[in-house]
Amino acid sequence: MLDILQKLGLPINVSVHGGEIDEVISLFHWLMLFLFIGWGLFFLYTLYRFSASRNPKADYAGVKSHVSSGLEVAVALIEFVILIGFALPIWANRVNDVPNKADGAEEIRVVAQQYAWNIHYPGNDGIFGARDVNLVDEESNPIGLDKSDPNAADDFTTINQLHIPVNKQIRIDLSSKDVIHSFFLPEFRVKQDAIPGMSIPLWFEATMTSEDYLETLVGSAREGKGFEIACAQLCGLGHYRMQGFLTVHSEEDYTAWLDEQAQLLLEEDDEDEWGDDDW
Amino acid sequence: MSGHSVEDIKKSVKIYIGVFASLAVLTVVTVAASYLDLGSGEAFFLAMIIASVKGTLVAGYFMHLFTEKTTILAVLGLTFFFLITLMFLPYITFIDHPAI
Amino acid sequence: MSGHTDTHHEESFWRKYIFSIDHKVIGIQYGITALVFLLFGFTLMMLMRWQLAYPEQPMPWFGWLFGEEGIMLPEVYNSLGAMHGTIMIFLGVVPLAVGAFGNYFVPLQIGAPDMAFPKLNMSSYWCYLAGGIVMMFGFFVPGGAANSGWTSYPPLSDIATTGQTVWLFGMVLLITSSLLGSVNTITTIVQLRAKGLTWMRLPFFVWTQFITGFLLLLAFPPLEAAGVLQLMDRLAGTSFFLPSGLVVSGELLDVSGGGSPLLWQHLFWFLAHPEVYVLILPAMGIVGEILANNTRKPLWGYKSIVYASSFLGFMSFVVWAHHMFMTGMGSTISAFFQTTTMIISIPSVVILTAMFISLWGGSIRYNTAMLFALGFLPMFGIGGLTGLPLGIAASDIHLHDTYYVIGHFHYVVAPGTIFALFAGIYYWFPKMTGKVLNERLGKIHFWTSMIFINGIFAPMFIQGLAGISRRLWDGGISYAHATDTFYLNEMMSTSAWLLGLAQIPFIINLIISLKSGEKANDNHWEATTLEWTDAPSPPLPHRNFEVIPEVHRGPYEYSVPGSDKGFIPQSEA
Amino acid sequence: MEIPYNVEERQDTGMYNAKLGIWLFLASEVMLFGGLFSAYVFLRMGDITGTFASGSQELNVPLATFNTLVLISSSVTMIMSWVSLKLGDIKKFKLHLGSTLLLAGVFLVVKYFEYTAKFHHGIYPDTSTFFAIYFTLTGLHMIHILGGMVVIFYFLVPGSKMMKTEPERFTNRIETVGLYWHFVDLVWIFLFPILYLL
Ligand code: HEA
Ligand code: HEA
Ligand code: CUA
Ligand SMILES: [Cu+2]
Repeated sequence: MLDILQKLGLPINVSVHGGEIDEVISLFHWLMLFLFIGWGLFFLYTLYRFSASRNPKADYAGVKSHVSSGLEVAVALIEFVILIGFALPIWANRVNDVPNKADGAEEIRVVAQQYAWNIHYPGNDGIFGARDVNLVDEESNPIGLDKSDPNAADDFTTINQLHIPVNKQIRIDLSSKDVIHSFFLPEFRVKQDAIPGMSIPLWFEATMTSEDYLETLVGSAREGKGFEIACAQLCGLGHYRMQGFLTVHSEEDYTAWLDEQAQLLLEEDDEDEWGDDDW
Repeated sequence: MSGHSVEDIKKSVKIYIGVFASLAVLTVVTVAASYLDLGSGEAFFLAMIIASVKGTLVAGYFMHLFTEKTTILAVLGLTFFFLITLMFLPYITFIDHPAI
Repeated sequence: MSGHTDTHHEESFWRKYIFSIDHKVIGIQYGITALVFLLFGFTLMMLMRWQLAYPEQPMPWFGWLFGEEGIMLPEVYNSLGAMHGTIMIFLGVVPLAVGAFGNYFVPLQIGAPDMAFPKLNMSSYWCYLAGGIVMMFGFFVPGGAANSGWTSYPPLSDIATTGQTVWLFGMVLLITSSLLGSVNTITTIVQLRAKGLTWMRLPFFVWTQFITGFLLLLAFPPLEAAGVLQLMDRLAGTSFFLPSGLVVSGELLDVSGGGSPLLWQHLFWFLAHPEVYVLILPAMGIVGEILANNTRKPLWGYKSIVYASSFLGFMSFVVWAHHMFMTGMGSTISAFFQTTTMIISIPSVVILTAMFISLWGGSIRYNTAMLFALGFLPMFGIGGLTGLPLGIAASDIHLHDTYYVIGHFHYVVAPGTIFALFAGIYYWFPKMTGKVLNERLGKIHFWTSMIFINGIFAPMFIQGLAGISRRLWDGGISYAHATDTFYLNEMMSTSAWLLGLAQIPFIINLIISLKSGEKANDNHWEATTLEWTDAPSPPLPHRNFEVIPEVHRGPYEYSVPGSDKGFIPQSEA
Repeated sequence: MEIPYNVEERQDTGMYNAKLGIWLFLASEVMLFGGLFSAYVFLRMGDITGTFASGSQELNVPLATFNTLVLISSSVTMIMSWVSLKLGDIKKFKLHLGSTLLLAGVFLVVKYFEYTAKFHHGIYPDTSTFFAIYFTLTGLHMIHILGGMVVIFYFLVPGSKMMKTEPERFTNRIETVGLYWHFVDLVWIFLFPILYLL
């Protein structure tokens, strides 16, 4: 079934937990297909067999057996087996077992806003600096990072560019500045609404770097187009273009990227000082 | 109306006056209770219990629910069930959030 | 009840057709208004589908209406989308299913001279019309009509343009109308059933209207409350749905804060989930009537479908948060809602199963009404089955807010409910007008609609699996994950326009049959229920029957062994 | 044609139409206020800054207690007016119904003073979520009172003709109006503690 669904359009899965989700989707589609074909055949047969011309006199009692009750019970049982055996544990794992730094997960914050994803990295110290809504400046400080907080000194933010290491648990704390958005990574089977006033954690682990993924696309229509962050919740007129990009690095590349960002931050600060002097 | 005879009605007038007196007393009790030094949870339950007693008196006697037809009671029972769901399920959903 | 033929003085045109208190006239008023709104809601979608098929290409002919250079602006797209949803549900399907069919046929099927409260009935229609007009007014205010989706999630809707306020006022009127209507329907069914018409002898259609009445009565008020709260937010500056510290386009929002966006979602879905069963139950009722009539045999398992429908109605109040799995729901409460969602699918399976089994042993007449009713079954089946993976939080992670959801519910509402409503129109038109709809045009209407409607909605599952989000102005063309399936949009849009064309035979049919159609006799389909057996076509104004009938048996006594006529009317002693 | 069971009760259900009708309507009203109460619970429990507790301190408990008693009394006069009608005592009926109307008026006047006092102190619905819900709930309740007053006035003056022409139907109508009125009272019984006392 998974093959069929993937032929139909389901993207391949590149996260550790995604397989379980695909399994539930497949199981349900088996059930659906089975019921649809079963009843469909019965339906077509009755339409043919019991048309007025073939069966001029209807039978008052009709079907007397109660096989159908058995069928109904069976459907209910299958649903509950999937529910209890798969669905509930998976969901519990999604929302209850969120790892943090102590568990070795990479912590990142994502702050959604109308038509962009602000990605907030804690920097070398691994601690997120304080934020204050009064400091928000769309140009220079979109998430209102409080630079006077020592923990904020090495924090850096990017817009629409999420970088993560492969084979490592990623924990993202998701929030929003204005309206509800929804953080969607189709290939990772990750989706979570970003709700203003709340910070909601989500987590996943990539099994493939962007590079490897791009390789699998060679020759397909999607060639050259890597992972993206989609917004799944209507958030205004720019909802359609609230597109972010996700790059999965190997461990080394990721460290290199982090260093590069730290370097950039230093240069920026320098520039600022220069600017101040000039003034 | 349901076939009250004149005597019945006269008797029920007495009940109405009694209910009125109880309601008045309970109102005073509620207010007094609010000055007690209770935790917010206890205060809430106490206030709700008194209000429910008052509500029951009004609904039961003034609105004749104690002697009403089962159809109406069934409708109200259903409504009450949904009311409880509406009041508390959103709240339970809210506290069951993994993150706040 | 009195045998007098003429107790009525001549009424003025206004009393008779405009401010009438006759349930039949009100039913027809509802019907016409709702059909016009349906057509309008569909037209909005046909316009939007241009943008989806050919993003950012100027639209021929009408383009200038929607933006410079004939390209529809994103805010216009959002407006049309929100209005399409609102119009289809609240101004189209519900008024047609409940206001028109319910109003017209419930009293007739239970042998009542009218609804229990005729004046209330009239005010319910006028509230509905007023609500509709207010909604339409939204298109003309600055910023256009409401553009936050039919779900109107705050904070977006709180900070949206004036159209949202108009939408809320419109909704308050529509809700009032529904409440008046449902009080009336329920009272009518409880109080005015003819002698001998016990609960288990009620036609299934009446049952579905009865349950629907309760859903409307008890689920709508919380949305009215929510609407009032949102109006307060928008007009009085409160922050019921706004938390503190919002920064909108760089500006700190100047409100007291302390509210919660999720509160709206709870109150909204508390209505909107039962609402979807409001859309489907009357449809099932209509299909049940037509199946029994055209298979010439009783509905199989009548009691079980009545119980199943009642259970469905009851359960529909406790599943609402399956629309909110992605709002950060904990494991305990999501387990509850997933379980109730799975439970609620069972009565639908029971009902559908009973309907399929009803076909067995029948002597099926393939008239247009029956074709639409038969079409309903697998279409609802597809829609219902695809609801299952959505009801499981784990699979909903991937499918939530994608076109899979759009596909799921359109299968239930469009080829589902709309087909059932078409079936109802073909079935009852002779009773309402005394004229029969043309079968040939009807069959053209059915087959073309059937083909094109699948052409629109089936590909949506594919796009949804691919992960294409809904409510995207450009149909998702810029997303990498849409690369492989975007091309389907063109075919879907073409199907939508062809579906529009396919409605022309229907409209023509309505007009010409009304004018010069074949005359219908009183019991055109040889049915057993009271509206056919005891009322003339069309029924008598202001009292429906010559004599209020008395009922002696169940609703579908077709092909009873030993009776030579082939069917026994409910009222036959 | 006359609609059956408008006046007399239907045998198997034991009700006349309007009786069931008004109860159904009240059921929907329960859900309407239920939605708002639900909002109250939801917001109050999520209220970290304590605006609910501090807000209710600002309200005038003695006035509200007085108003509670006024509404309870109006419920009693309402039921007494129906009783009088059943006993055929038209004079008393008018007296009682008139008092109900009067008491409702007193309620509104007191409420008016409460509102203006708040406005004077610069307290408006947008002051905090507590006052938002306070004004919304009491405002909606007042609209219900006003609606009830219109109907009561109607039966007191222009509608009372029916008393002579169709006495039984008139009694039914007063009963249904009474049910509505007691419901409004009932809502207040819950509003009072949750807004003023907690
Ligand atoms: C008439 C309307 C209608 C009906 C009847 C249903 C029925 C169901 N719906 Fe649907 N739903 C909607 C209208 C409807 N829905 C709408 C409008 C939305 C979107 C709102 C929005 O976000 O804008 C929605 C969204 C929606 C969601 C949220 C998705 C999301 O946003 O992520 C979910 C999740 O649980 C869901 C579940 C279900 C389920 C389990 C049923 C079940 O009741 C279905 C049970 C039926 C069956 C199980 C079929 C049984 C049939 C057979 C056994 C026979 C098969 C035979 C053949 C095919 C031949 N629906
Ligand atoms: C009852 C509900 C209903 C119905 C029937 C329909 C019917 C249709 N819908 Fe709609 N739709 C919604 C409810 C409905 N929809 C909702 C709630 C949304 C979500 C909105 C949101 O995002 O907020 C939505 C969204 C929606 C989208 C997604 C938009 C987006 O996410 O960006 C699309 C896309 O194709 C679509 C298409 C269609 C089409 C092609 C039909 C066709 O099937 C229409 C077919 C209609 C007819 C066949 C009626 C014909 C009428 C007549 C023939 C009348 C004759 C008239 C006279 C005689 C006077 N709908
Ligand atoms: Cu952000 Cu849609
Ligand atoms: Cu639902």
